[in-house]
Amino acid sequence: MPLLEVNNLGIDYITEKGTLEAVRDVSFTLEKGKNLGLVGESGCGKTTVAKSLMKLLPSNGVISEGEIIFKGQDVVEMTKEEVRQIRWNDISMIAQSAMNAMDPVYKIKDQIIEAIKTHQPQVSKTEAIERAAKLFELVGLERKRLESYPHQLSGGMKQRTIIAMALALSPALVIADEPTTALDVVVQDRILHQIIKLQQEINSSMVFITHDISVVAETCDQIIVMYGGRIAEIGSTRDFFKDTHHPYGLGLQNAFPSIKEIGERLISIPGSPPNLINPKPGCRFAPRCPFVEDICYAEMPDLIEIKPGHYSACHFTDKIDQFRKEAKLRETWERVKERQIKKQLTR
Amino acid sequence: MTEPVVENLEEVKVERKDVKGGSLASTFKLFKDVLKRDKMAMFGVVVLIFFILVAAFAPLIAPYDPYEMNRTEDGAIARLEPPSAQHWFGTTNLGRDVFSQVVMGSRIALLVGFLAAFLVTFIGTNVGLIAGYYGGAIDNFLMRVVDIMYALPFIPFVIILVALLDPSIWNIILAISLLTWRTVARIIRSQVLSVANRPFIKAAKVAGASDLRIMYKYIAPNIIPIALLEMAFMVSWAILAEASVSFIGFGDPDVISWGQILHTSFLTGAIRTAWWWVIPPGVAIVLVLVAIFFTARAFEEIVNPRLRRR
Amino acid sequence: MVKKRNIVAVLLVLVLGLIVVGCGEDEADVSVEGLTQVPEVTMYTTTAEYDPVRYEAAFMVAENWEELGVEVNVRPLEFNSLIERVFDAEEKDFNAFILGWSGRIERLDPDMFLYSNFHSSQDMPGGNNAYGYFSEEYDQLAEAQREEMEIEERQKIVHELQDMLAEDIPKIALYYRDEYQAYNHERFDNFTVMPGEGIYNEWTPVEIEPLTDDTVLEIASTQDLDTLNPMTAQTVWEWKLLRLVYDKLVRLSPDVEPTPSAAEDWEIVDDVTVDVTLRDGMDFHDGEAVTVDDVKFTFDYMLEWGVPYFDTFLNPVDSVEVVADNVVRFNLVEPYAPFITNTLAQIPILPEHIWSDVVDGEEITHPDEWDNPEPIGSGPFKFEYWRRGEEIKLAANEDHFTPPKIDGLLQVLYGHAEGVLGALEQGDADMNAWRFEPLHIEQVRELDHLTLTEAPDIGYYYTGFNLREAPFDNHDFRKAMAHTVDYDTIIDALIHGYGQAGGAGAVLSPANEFWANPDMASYEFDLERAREILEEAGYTWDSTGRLYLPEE
Amino acid sequence: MIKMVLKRLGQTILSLVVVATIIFFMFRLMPGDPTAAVVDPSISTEAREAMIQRLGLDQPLYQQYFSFLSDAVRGDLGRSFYYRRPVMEVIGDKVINTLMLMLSAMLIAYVIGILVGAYLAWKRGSKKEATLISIALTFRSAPTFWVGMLFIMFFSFRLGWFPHSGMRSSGYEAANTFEVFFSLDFLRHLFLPAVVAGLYFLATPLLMMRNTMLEVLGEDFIEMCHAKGLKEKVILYRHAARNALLPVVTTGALFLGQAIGGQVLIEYVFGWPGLGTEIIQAAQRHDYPLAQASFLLIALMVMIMNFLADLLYSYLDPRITYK
Repeated sequence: MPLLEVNNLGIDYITEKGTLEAVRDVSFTLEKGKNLGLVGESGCGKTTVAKSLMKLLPSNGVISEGEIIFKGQDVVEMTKEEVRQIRWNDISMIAQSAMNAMDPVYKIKDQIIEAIKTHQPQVSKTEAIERAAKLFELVGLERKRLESYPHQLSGGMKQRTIIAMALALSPALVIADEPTTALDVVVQDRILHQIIKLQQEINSSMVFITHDISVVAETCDQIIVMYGGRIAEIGSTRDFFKDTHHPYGLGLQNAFPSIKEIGERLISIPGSPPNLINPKPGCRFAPRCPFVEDICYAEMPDLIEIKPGHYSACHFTDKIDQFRKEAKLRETWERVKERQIKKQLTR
Repeated sequence: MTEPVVENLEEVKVERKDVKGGSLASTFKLFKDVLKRDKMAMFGVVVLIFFILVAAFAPLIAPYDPYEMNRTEDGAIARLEPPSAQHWFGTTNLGRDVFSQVVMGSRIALLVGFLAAFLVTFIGTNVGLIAGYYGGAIDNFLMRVVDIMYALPFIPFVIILVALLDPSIWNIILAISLLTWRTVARIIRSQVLSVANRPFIKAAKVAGASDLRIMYKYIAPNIIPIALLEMAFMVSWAILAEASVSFIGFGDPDVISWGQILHTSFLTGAIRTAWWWVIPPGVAIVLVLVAIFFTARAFEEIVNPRLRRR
Repeated sequence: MVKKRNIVAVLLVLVLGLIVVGCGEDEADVSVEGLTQVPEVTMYTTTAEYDPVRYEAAFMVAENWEELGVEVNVRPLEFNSLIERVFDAEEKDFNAFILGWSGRIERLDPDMFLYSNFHSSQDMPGGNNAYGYFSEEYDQLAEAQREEMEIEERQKIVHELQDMLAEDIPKIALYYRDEYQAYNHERFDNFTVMPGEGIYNEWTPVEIEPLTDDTVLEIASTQDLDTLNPMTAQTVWEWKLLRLVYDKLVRLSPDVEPTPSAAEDWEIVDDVTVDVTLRDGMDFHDGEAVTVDDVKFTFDYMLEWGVPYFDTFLNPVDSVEVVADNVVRFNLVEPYAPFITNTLAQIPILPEHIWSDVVDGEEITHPDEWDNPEPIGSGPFKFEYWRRGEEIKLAANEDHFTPPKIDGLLQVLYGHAEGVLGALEQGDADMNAWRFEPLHIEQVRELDHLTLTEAPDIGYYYTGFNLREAPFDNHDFRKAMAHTVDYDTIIDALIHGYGQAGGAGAVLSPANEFWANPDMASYEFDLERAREILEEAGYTWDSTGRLYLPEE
Repeated sequence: MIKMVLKRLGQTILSLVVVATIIFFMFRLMPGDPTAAVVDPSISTEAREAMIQRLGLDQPLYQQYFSFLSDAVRGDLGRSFYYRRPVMEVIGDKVINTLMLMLSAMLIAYVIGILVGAYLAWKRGSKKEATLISIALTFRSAPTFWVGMLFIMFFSFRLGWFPHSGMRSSGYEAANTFEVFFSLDFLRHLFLPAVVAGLYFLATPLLMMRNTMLEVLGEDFIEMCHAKGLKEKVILYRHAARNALLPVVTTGALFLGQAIGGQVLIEYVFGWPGLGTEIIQAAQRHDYPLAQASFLLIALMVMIMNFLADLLYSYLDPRITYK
């Protein structure tokens, strides 16, 4: 059975202005040792889904429906104590802002030991230090760095420390929440490869959260593209890059240059992510989709199977080849912008 | 000395860089809707207005002359009578009406409170403005002076000052203003620092505006709300200070203040027998201070959104 | 938006303007042209902590003076600085003050209140004539009364002196206050009550018997001693204890008869010589024998260095000589009727072997700068320790000729009268050192383990004037002020009826029947009469009611 | 670290000198006779002349100032008028009494304040939070002396549990200072004033702690702690409270300068023979040398406490290295 199986997961945030439907009908499975990429613009619910796996939602976040079967157990039904036990032991997280992900007043060594001894109290202090030291070598940090305080490390070093800590208990699943966004490109590349190497070392599976599809291309087997809290497209990395069947997918690939189109101005998707407080019916991407028809505003598209393992939530997956050609042209997206402005004026 | 993040009781509020100033009118509009939402603030404002009215019309409200030695029907001095119809808060050991004394006492409390607070805020704001705007040597010097001020313990300093200058209300106000501007100066300074390097200030400087114009025309309005907030806290501090100084016998003998009432009641042993002579003045002080505090806190939520109810 | 702000600004300016105009100078008042205002009167009084009655009395009197148009600044002062400002300071910077003379038994003799208070020689710093009262006629009569050995004759002079004071009014007695005290009869018995001193007199500590195995008498007091040095002690607080540590030749018995103490006997050889035979076998607390040389040394030493507080009783002494190994002779300058009761009963016997080298031993310029940390006397009690601001302990001197029955005496200080009552109520203290506040008397009545004692007051509470400068230098002004004391309200409100009204110029309490002059001139409380006197004397008022001095 | 300590020590000494200077001139520039501030006006004229000579009060002011400072360093702050003894002899042992009361009060305030503050931040929005905060606030707004009077009224006179004034029952026998301060009798006397002072100080650390806790709980490393699967209590106290402690300590010290005022009042109400009572009586007696010395000692105590708080702060927060 798969390591992780999520079935029509729904998550809401209760805010002063009303309930925000952050995530709706998200289902996917993740095999042991495999990597899954969760891609989408900020506010599309990817981080919310990732955090819900460990029930790390903020106080006003609530899992309204669905189930998360992890190693055969539904995390949603778990008690606080059961969830606490699987955290870091079975699922660990590499936070995006490594800058202050560590307690400033304790040494790095103590914070790693704390993680280890919380779940494996029988491990002695010296043994835990040895394991931390070994992890530091894996991530390319000198042993004496264990003695320093978080503020004495550079950004890259902190990120590697977090990675080391995340792997301290060789968890079955590691969630990497935009692990390299805060770093510069050069360091970014090295850190990514290190994460993948280490992941294979301890044979854990990985959920990669990013808005940068090029990162996912190199690291993940399967991709989920999310938009407006729903799955827009799900499929293997190859399927997505070679044969995306969703207008949003096409738009995304325009926004990220490949070697071939050097020098041309990038074509971006006009408009901004939808407001998820009592959202309008129909496809969430409709207002920004160049190939929108009336039905798109009326009905919410289901996930249509393109081929085994590759699904896309669009009424017109059959016209995808025509869409693919038009999506390359700048005018297609200009038309979307004019439409949006006209819509704004009439209101 | 590290720059502490917050100040004394006022440290209940946490000053942050991203505080927005905003003109006076908009601040008060915001203040009104905070009141609607925050029950405590509403209570604070109501009690505060009540006391201001009592102080304003004290002579009309007080049924008796506070010094008059009232007598019972059979002509004896109405000594230490418990609260009754004629004397709502009972009488003192000399037959004086406690209720009238407490009512008259409200005048001094609010007078000292507002006057001292105004003086303190005036000095503090200006020092803060100058230190924050000019920076460099001036700022350093002023802040060192403020550090020294913090080394002077307040009540002992007031005791010495009043002992030297003989007790009178004006000496107490002088003593309070001499010492407590330090808190206001520090808060205003950090606020000015955050406002001073905003683009529109740089633009004014480039446009050739004089320092004074920039300080008082551009920066000042932005810090008025914070200054008013500080003034609120200073009012409660001044009232507490006056009551304390009068309680230890350094109050102005020919004036009635809550501290004086408690001073006399303490000396004549009222705490054994005449609870009605001890409780009301204390409750009055607490009510005013708590009222000011809640009003100021509500006001603060506009001025310092960081603390808005999360 | 902008308009609203301007309106507010204009309004503010208007309001400020009004205030400024309001308190401007009013137009010149024709009737007082060229006259000077009566200068502002500074009146010192005790703090409320020390004596709430005198504190309130000051404000009551001041209120009446202000009604007559006199500006009064009432300044409460801590007791010791008040004593220093009134008696010790060279320039007297007050116009009036409120103090009291405690009724010590020796003061039944009128010499203290008549001579030491008003004789012009007593005007030096530390002297009791703080008023600056100088009258040739009064001085002669005052000297005559102290020399008049014939009792009826002396009484006539004493009455005449009181009439003069009632006429000149250098001071006004406000009230006499009965001495209410209490003791715990379950723990000690056989207390003596003496007029003026109540139960805290020289005899009580010596005569009381302990009823329980706790044999230390604990006294609760509100005022600490100022010093242990008998040469500088000048208030009742020091003497109530020092007279137990230092013995005196004579002590006054409860019914005011001089009884032998350190002196076995005395013989009045003639008007100006008195021979005193010293009791033998007496030792100081450090074991040294008490000899006639100590007695002679004490008087010579005090006469040489001068002790303002005893000056009145010492200046009649011309010389002291040892005439036999246990007899010492006092030669007086002129006959001094109360010599036995005033001088011999008050001057403490100092150990010569200690005091003789005090000045150079302690490199001080005057003996009164020595704080005498371990006082050595020959009295019934020995000094044990003094924790300043907390308590003072004396131990019984077994080999004294009248050894006390208790083992020791502990006087404990409480912050205020409230603390004293609390201590008595909870059984911490066995008696109070000073009289009760009127309020507490009723409460003590209900406590069944305490016995309330009452004694008439020989002293008095008064407001004294400074006759050296305006406005009290003017006799008419003082005559008018004599009508401004509302005696009834003071007695009724302030001391709850536990006392009697005073009188302008009165110095001897009615309790002192023999010497007090029953038909002195009396001035009843009448502000209108006071206004008439001022008017007749040429004083005028301006439109606001402020009083102006008559033309020179 | 030592460099930092020396630097802070230097600053403390500097402030002390400046405060001493302020006080020196305050007394000398007062209206009336300047020597009255040093020599007792009531002693006889020749004695006064001799004393003025001996103390060099006829010299120019700056010379007097320097001799004042050099004497002060040697602990000689002049003679008290009232006690006629060197001032340090009079109030030397009073410092301990004040310290004992203040430290126990601060202990009560900070222990309760921090624990309850942390708890409140954790239980945000609950009804308990509102009531606890308003209680702390009322105690902060209530004048200490009034609360003291109420406590005496109730606990001492009505219930008779505690003595109403003084530091020890009279006539105590104490072999050494240790026995004086740690006898049951002393603790019974200490209890009420310490609790009243504690309640007065309570609001500051409590509200401070709650606010900084709210901020800290929003930090990323707290979410990380949750992710690491640490127990609630561990996160609350070992991580959140530990970080929130830092500003509480600093402002605690700063707040001390004002809190000591409350302390002076409590000593007056409870008749506690400390510096507070001494300075009040000295001022009432116009005993200027004693008032001046008591003030300087109080100021010195405040500065030492500030200095210790800074040390504590740098110990608590490794980021502070005072480069």
